[in-house]
Amino acid sequence: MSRKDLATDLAELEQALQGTSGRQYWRSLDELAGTAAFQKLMRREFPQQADVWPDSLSRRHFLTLMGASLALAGLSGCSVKPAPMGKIVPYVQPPREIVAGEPLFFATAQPLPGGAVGLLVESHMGRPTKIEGNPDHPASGGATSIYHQASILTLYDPDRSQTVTYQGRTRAWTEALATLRTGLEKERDNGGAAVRILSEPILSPSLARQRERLLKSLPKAKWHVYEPLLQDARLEAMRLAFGQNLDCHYAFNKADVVLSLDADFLGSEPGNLRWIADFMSRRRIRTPASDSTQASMNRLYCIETEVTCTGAKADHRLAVRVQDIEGLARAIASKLGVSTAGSSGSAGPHEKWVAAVAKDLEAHRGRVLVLAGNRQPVAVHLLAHAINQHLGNVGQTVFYSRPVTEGPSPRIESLRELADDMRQDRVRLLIVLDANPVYSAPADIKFMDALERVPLRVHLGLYQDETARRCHWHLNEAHFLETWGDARAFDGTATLMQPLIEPLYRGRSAIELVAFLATLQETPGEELVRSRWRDHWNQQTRGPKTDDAFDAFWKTSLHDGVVAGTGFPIRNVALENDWQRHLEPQASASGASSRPGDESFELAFAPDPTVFDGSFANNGWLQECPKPSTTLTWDNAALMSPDTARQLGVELGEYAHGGEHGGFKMPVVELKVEDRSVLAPAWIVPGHADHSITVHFGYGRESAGRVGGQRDQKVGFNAYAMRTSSQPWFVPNVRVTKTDRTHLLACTQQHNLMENRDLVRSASLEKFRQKPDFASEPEKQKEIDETRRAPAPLEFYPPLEPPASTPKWGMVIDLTTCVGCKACVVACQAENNIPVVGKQQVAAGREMHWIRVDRYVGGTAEAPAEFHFQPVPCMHCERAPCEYVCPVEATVHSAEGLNDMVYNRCVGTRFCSNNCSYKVRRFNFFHYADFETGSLRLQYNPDVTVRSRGVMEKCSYCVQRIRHAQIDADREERPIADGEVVTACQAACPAGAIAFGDLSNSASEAAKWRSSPLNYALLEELGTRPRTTYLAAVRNPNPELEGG
Amino acid sequence: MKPESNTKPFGLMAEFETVDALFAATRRARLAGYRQMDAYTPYAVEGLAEELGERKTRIPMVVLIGGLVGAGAGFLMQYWSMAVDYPFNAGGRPLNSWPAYVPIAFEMMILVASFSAFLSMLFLNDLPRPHHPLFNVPQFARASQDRFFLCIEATDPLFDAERTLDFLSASESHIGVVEVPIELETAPKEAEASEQQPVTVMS
Amino acid sequence: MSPAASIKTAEVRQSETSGELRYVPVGHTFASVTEKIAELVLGRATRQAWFVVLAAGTVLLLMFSAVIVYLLAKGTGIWGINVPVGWCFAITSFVWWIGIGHAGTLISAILVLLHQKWRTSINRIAEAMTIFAVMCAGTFPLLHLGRPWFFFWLLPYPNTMKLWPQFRSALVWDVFAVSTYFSVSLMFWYMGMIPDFATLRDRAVQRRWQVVYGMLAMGWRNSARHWHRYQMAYLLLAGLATPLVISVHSVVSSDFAISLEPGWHETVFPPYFVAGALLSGFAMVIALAIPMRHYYGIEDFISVSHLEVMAKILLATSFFTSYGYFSEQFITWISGETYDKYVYLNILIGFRQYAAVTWITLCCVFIAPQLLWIKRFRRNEKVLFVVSVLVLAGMWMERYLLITTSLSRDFLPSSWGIFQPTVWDILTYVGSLGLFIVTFLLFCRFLPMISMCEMRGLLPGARGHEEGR
Amino acid sequence: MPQVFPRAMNILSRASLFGSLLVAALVLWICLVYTRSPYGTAAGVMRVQQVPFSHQHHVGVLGIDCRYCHTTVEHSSFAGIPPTKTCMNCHSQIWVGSEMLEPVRASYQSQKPLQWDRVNNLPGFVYFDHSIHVNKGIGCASCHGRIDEMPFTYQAKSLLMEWCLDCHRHPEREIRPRAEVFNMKYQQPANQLELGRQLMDEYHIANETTLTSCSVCHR
Repeated sequence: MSRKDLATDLAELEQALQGTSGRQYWRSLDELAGTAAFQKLMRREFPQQADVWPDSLSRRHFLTLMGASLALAGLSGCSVKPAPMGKIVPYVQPPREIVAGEPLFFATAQPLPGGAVGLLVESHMGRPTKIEGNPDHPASGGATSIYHQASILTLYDPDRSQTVTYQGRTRAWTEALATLRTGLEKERDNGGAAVRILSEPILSPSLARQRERLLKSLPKAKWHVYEPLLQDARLEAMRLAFGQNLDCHYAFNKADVVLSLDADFLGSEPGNLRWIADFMSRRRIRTPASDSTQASMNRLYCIETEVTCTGAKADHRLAVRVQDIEGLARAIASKLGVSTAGSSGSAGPHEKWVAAVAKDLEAHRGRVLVLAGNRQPVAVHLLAHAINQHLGNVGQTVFYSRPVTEGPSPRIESLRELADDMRQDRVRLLIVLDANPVYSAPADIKFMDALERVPLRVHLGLYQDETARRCHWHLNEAHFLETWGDARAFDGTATLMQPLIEPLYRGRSAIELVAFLATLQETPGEELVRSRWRDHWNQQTRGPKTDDAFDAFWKTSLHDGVVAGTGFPIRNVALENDWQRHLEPQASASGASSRPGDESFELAFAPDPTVFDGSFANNGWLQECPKPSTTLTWDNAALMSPDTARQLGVELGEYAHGGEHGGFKMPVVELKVEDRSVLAPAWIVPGHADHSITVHFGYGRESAGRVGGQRDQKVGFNAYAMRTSSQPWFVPNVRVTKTDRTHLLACTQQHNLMENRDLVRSASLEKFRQKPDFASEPEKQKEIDETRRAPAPLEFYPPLEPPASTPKWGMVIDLTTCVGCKACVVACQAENNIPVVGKQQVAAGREMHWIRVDRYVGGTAEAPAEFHFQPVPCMHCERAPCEYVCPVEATVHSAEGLNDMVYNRCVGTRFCSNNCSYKVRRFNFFHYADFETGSLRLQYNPDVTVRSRGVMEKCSYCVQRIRHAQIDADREERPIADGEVVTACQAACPAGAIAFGDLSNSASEAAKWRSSPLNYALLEELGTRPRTTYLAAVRNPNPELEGG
Repeated sequence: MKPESNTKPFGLMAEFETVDALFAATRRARLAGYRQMDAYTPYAVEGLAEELGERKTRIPMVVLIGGLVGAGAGFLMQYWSMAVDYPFNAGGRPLNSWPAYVPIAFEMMILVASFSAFLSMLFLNDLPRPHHPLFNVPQFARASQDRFFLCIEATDPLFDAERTLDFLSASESHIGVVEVPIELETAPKEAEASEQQPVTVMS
Repeated sequence: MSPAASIKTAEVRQSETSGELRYVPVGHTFASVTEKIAELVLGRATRQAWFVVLAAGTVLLLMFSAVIVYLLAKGTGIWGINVPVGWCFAITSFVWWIGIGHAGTLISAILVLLHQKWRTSINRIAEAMTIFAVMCAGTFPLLHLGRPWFFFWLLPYPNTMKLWPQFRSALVWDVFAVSTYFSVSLMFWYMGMIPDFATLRDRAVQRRWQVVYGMLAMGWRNSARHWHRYQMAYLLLAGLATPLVISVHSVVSSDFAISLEPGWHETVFPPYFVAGALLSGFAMVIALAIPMRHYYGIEDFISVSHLEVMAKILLATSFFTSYGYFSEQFITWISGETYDKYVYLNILIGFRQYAAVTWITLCCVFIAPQLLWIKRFRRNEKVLFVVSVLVLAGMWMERYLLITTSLSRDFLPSSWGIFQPTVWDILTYVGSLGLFIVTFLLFCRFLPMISMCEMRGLLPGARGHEEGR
Repeated sequence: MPQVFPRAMNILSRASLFGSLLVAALVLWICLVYTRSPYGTAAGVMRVQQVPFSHQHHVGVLGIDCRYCHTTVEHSSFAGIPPTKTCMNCHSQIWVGSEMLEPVRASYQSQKPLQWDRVNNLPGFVYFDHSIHVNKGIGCASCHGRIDEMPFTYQAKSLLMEWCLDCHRHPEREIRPRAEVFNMKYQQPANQLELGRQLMDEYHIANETTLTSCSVCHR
């Protein structure tokens, strides 16, 4: 696309958009959706490939200052002076709250499986650009996961469905609603017996209420709920154990010993933020060297199959097949004296381990926590409940409350029932809300065939996904940042969701649609939500029920992002007396023959660590975010242990351009179960359980979009195709054969070992108590040696002292608490306009992330003893090797000790990157930044230059945030307060593992951490004097198992 | 017969076959008191210049000065721009990281010195001078190939058309003596014709 | 005389003659020397072979320009470079070309100071080679920039940003070193040719050649007084060029030596780079001289004895260079530096491609020259040619290794990666050969490839008077 | 025949030898001058806007304060361009008929904003913040010139980096009391440097090293 016609496009677009103001403008964007220029802009290839000339550092112009208008300033960046003279277009009527050039924050929440998480959304001139966690929200506490960070990109995703379609042809909402009306009116007389609604679990009270209204108006209609990550076992166990459907809550901050039975509660799953925070609150070691003996930590035992973040952080990790975990659970239970009717399980080779764990659990009665993972059969869940009750944890560390989801609980039966009804033509009208069963339903349900038989099928969703394509009508849904709504957090706390922006494509929310189905007339979302909460308020409030009073309540709720007092009360429940009855081995959903020493291969399923169940498949940030334990990007794979790989004859294939920092052509294995089979590239994961092969859901999409895969160019393979409702999470006895095909897998770090370099320094709690400064010891020793050799300090140059009276910015990262969830990586990408480069470029070793999470394996790759995560941003060295080799002063030190990178001065010699000992610098080998895709440009952070081709870039400590805080402080003539500057990575981190601040202020958090005995600098011996330092990792292993 | 030249000639020039003959003639002319003269040889002949009374050249001094100026300027340029004009903290190095400035100072020294060597050579030799009376003499073409010439210039106080002619003609084993006209009065074409037979005087 | 005859006589006489005389073309007079060399330029209808090679070179050159256009259009991403390996073929070729240039300056400058008569036959060729090699070298640092159109930011000029180059960076040193090196070599080369231009001017028949060479000769008239100053200036230039040539490759080596990278941060680099440079340079001279002497029938000027003495230097420099490798390894192993040790281990038995290249390099640079211990081989053109080509290839690979191995295996295993060339990497390098071939052929055709005036000075009888005294 | 050139060539050849050097120098010099000239910087170039708005009239004659229209200048990076409404505050009463103001009324009725050509513009990688400058005693006139004397607004200064640096290196030369910031007619006192230094302490203005750090303006 040459520069010229791009320019004309934009001009055209500009024309069409003139005369719009404030949020209104977005609506006109929607009307525009038809025009050729806009189509062209939206259809641009993506992720961007190298483009010829545009050296457009100045695209930001369009973003700032232009306010409401789309006045696109000239395309040439730092090429010619004078800077291109664009148009400047003021408002006609100034909007109340917006101050041009200053960002605003709005509270809202993102509903995701596991409960909504409260967010604060940064908005520039009516454009949401960045998402932060809401500190006041129980599920967030200020933190966010990769999914929340990335949702902003989904909002602007050019692949989002932009119009209503009927059999693929564009239609208007009015037509769609008319069809629905007639359809429903026909059904009304027989109570809607032939009407079916399929939705995901309902987190929204307002939606729940609309559902009730609908079912009132159509009493015979059925509402089905389905979620791909089936929890039948958990729910069934609840029913059997307590005779009712409950949610289980864990107080990790109160637990001294945690036993996880295949539960990845520290993983990057959306609901985990609070758990991570609570768990890590017990692992922070801030005691000074003097009273290091007082230091205490909780202890984590983990039995799992694949290497998850939880397993990586565990003090003791046992890697066994999913099907074998039940046996171990039974063994532990029986050791604890919990009756394990049926088989008492057998620890097999892990006798000692089991005994030690049981002893430890016993020892900490009441301060113990046992949880079972989704994938585990009913029996394991039952045992977990039982042990918790037996050890008196209930009420201490474990609590029960009514389930957060309203309406029917998501059971696979519900979906099967729907499928059967459809097959027997009992369904004449099906409305799918936001779900995508055609892609994700278990194979044995054959949902697609059944679906074809329904005469009128309507789908509401963000994308023209697999299900949408097989429905007559597709209604484009509004993104959660575009609509009014509400959602409950895991503990029931409700949050009001407010639109940050007019719907880009005039989408509607599920609430609005269901309300229409119920009443056959349109009601704006805001009204629906307000009325729901008005009633709630009417019940709650003691005072006068005036509108003003409600408005006040409404405003505070909106502002705080939580509706006060909506958390669920704790329920005191006890196990049913006959619960053991259900422990019969066959009762377990698996039907796994967990005989010890059984060598057959097992196929285990898991949600993908980055694209989750597939609903995020079209998100470039998530696709390119390296998966925590494998660092794979843009693909899922058949994960297996080195041992298993050897058995299958799998080994690393020919390397791609980047070598281990790029990718390999891996052999493809065929996985066969009964008549189902799938081809999957193999990937070797040190620490994975032997004889088990893990595959992740979420890939192999047929119509996700240009990023997530389309029929002609799929990304990864579809693991759902191997899944049945009877064996939803693991399949024993799968046939695995290596084919002679190969597939390129792009990874960012294949080298697992530290090669005897103390990069990640770690020790047991015991050792810390004896020798608190074990981490900084090597340097101390070195210094002693050197001074012995040469009394004078080994300096050639006299040091250059920075000017006083300026802050000394620095960062400290706590390796004990970092769980490697990658939230920092995506947050940084969102904050700093970091481009997505695509699989091929990642394979060439050119990914652009400013902060990466290194992953090391202690011991050997065959038998890993420990796993380490080490986030590595720019070190901002005081003796930066990159600076003195730059020939043009494109990277120099600022007075506050920032390692400034001046993009517009950079000529791209790459010497700085070569000489960077930490290899944190990233180079724009091509024109990566996407200036062409109109909608994506709206997401760019106006305070950060968008880098063009041929310049180096790297972590800037979020200098734009520093400056903003500094200017505010200067205006008020006061020093910057500690915590006033929060970097993007720090803000996102759920574990609170990052501290940033002024080191010259000894009161600042960062300074405090830095003075900890655990503090050490990476590669300190090089004399680079990093401003970013680490707190060594401390683990709390059970002495009985040490060396065992 | 004698050459009739209306204008004073540039000088008289004798042609030799061997370098020895040239040496001999030069020494003789010098003893005879001639100073304004020059020898022309197809390659650098050691000692000849001394015979002609050349003393040491000033080139080495010029080069030395050039070198010092170059080095000094080079270093000052770096010091000024790094430490004075826009001081930056680059990698914590001091503003005057003199060791890092040595290479460029050195290169600048070489550069300026070399140019001064070359240019001073041209200047002192009063080159470029594509046009010169000597080139009016056809045989002179061989000065750049295989013949040796000695030219006594008219500017020499002792110079006298006849006596000098005789003097040169007397030098042993010379091939001939020609008068070097300052200007060709005729266009090259005819001139070629007229000057086919050099004026030689038998002794 | 016919080439065949001349070479025979040359061979015969050389075996008899001894001392410096053996490098003097036999049976030549001032006239014959002048005629033979001048006629290569003025007379002598160019033969077909010249055109064929020129055509080939031109094709490469055109390809080179095509590659450059594509490079500018797309970005350096078309090469195989990445993070961690940010430099590879471009910088490798740069170092290699610069190195080749060095032999020229060495022969013309250092050997002058050492009064080595034999240089006279080859110094012009060597100097020309220097100029063109440096030209080739110069293109790469420009091309490897991410934004080449801002290259002038590396030069100190009063710009509107009030910014100057960052003089602590070895890259800026490079800019000064290479440009100085180029201009000084050019001047040296041109100055050496002035008297020969005069000869050509005086021998040329057609007016246009008279004018061209006349302008170039600047009116040189072989005055003894001029010669006197000329000699002095020439000597001084030689004296300046000698430290220059050593400084240039030392500066180039500091692109790596001043860095922190294991395997780059080495004090041995400067001398060892210079040695390597001379090695590759001499290899190139030999590789050029052997075909030329036959093609132009100048076996009597560039005699086998000339080749032999160059062969000896080749052998010697090969030892210097290899000593560099061994001392590197040795120092590393006794230093016990974790990172260095790993890099060098990696070089020897390393990851995928590297070890292989290392051993091939050693064979080319160290083993192959060992043949030259034997006189028979030193005097055997075919052997010499093969050896020098091997050395050239070897030196290229050596630079390649040196640059990639360190980068791909530095401090943090997490960011270890490797380099794999793309087709564009290769085309860019091969294209630069085209530039060299074309320029060099034009030189052979239009400029005197052997210094006539100096050659005359060597002839018996040239210093007759001294015997006379 | 060795004599190839006429005598004139002697002069010519020397002239060309040294002339070439001169020409090169000249070319460089011209480039440097050009980039600093209005051709390069667009300084002093008047712009004809769709509405011939005269700062001279509004500020100079009527004495309207800058902040009446540029409302956000004191607390935002962006000074703010007045919305049509601001114009209409007055022009719904006065000059209601003038067709100079036709576009304004049109905009107000049709809700289509006015479009102004940018006058002062910085390249995209420069982050200028009005609020901090105004709050630290840099007068509008220091950068925008005597707006109150501009019938047609133009860019008063070169806006080149060297120009920015001049002030960032020596703020004392430009700083004035906060009260005078919006005063167009303010004259620097004789003891400006003294006063400047004094104000720098008073307003806690950072030292030169800090003010000339790259990331102060480039991010």
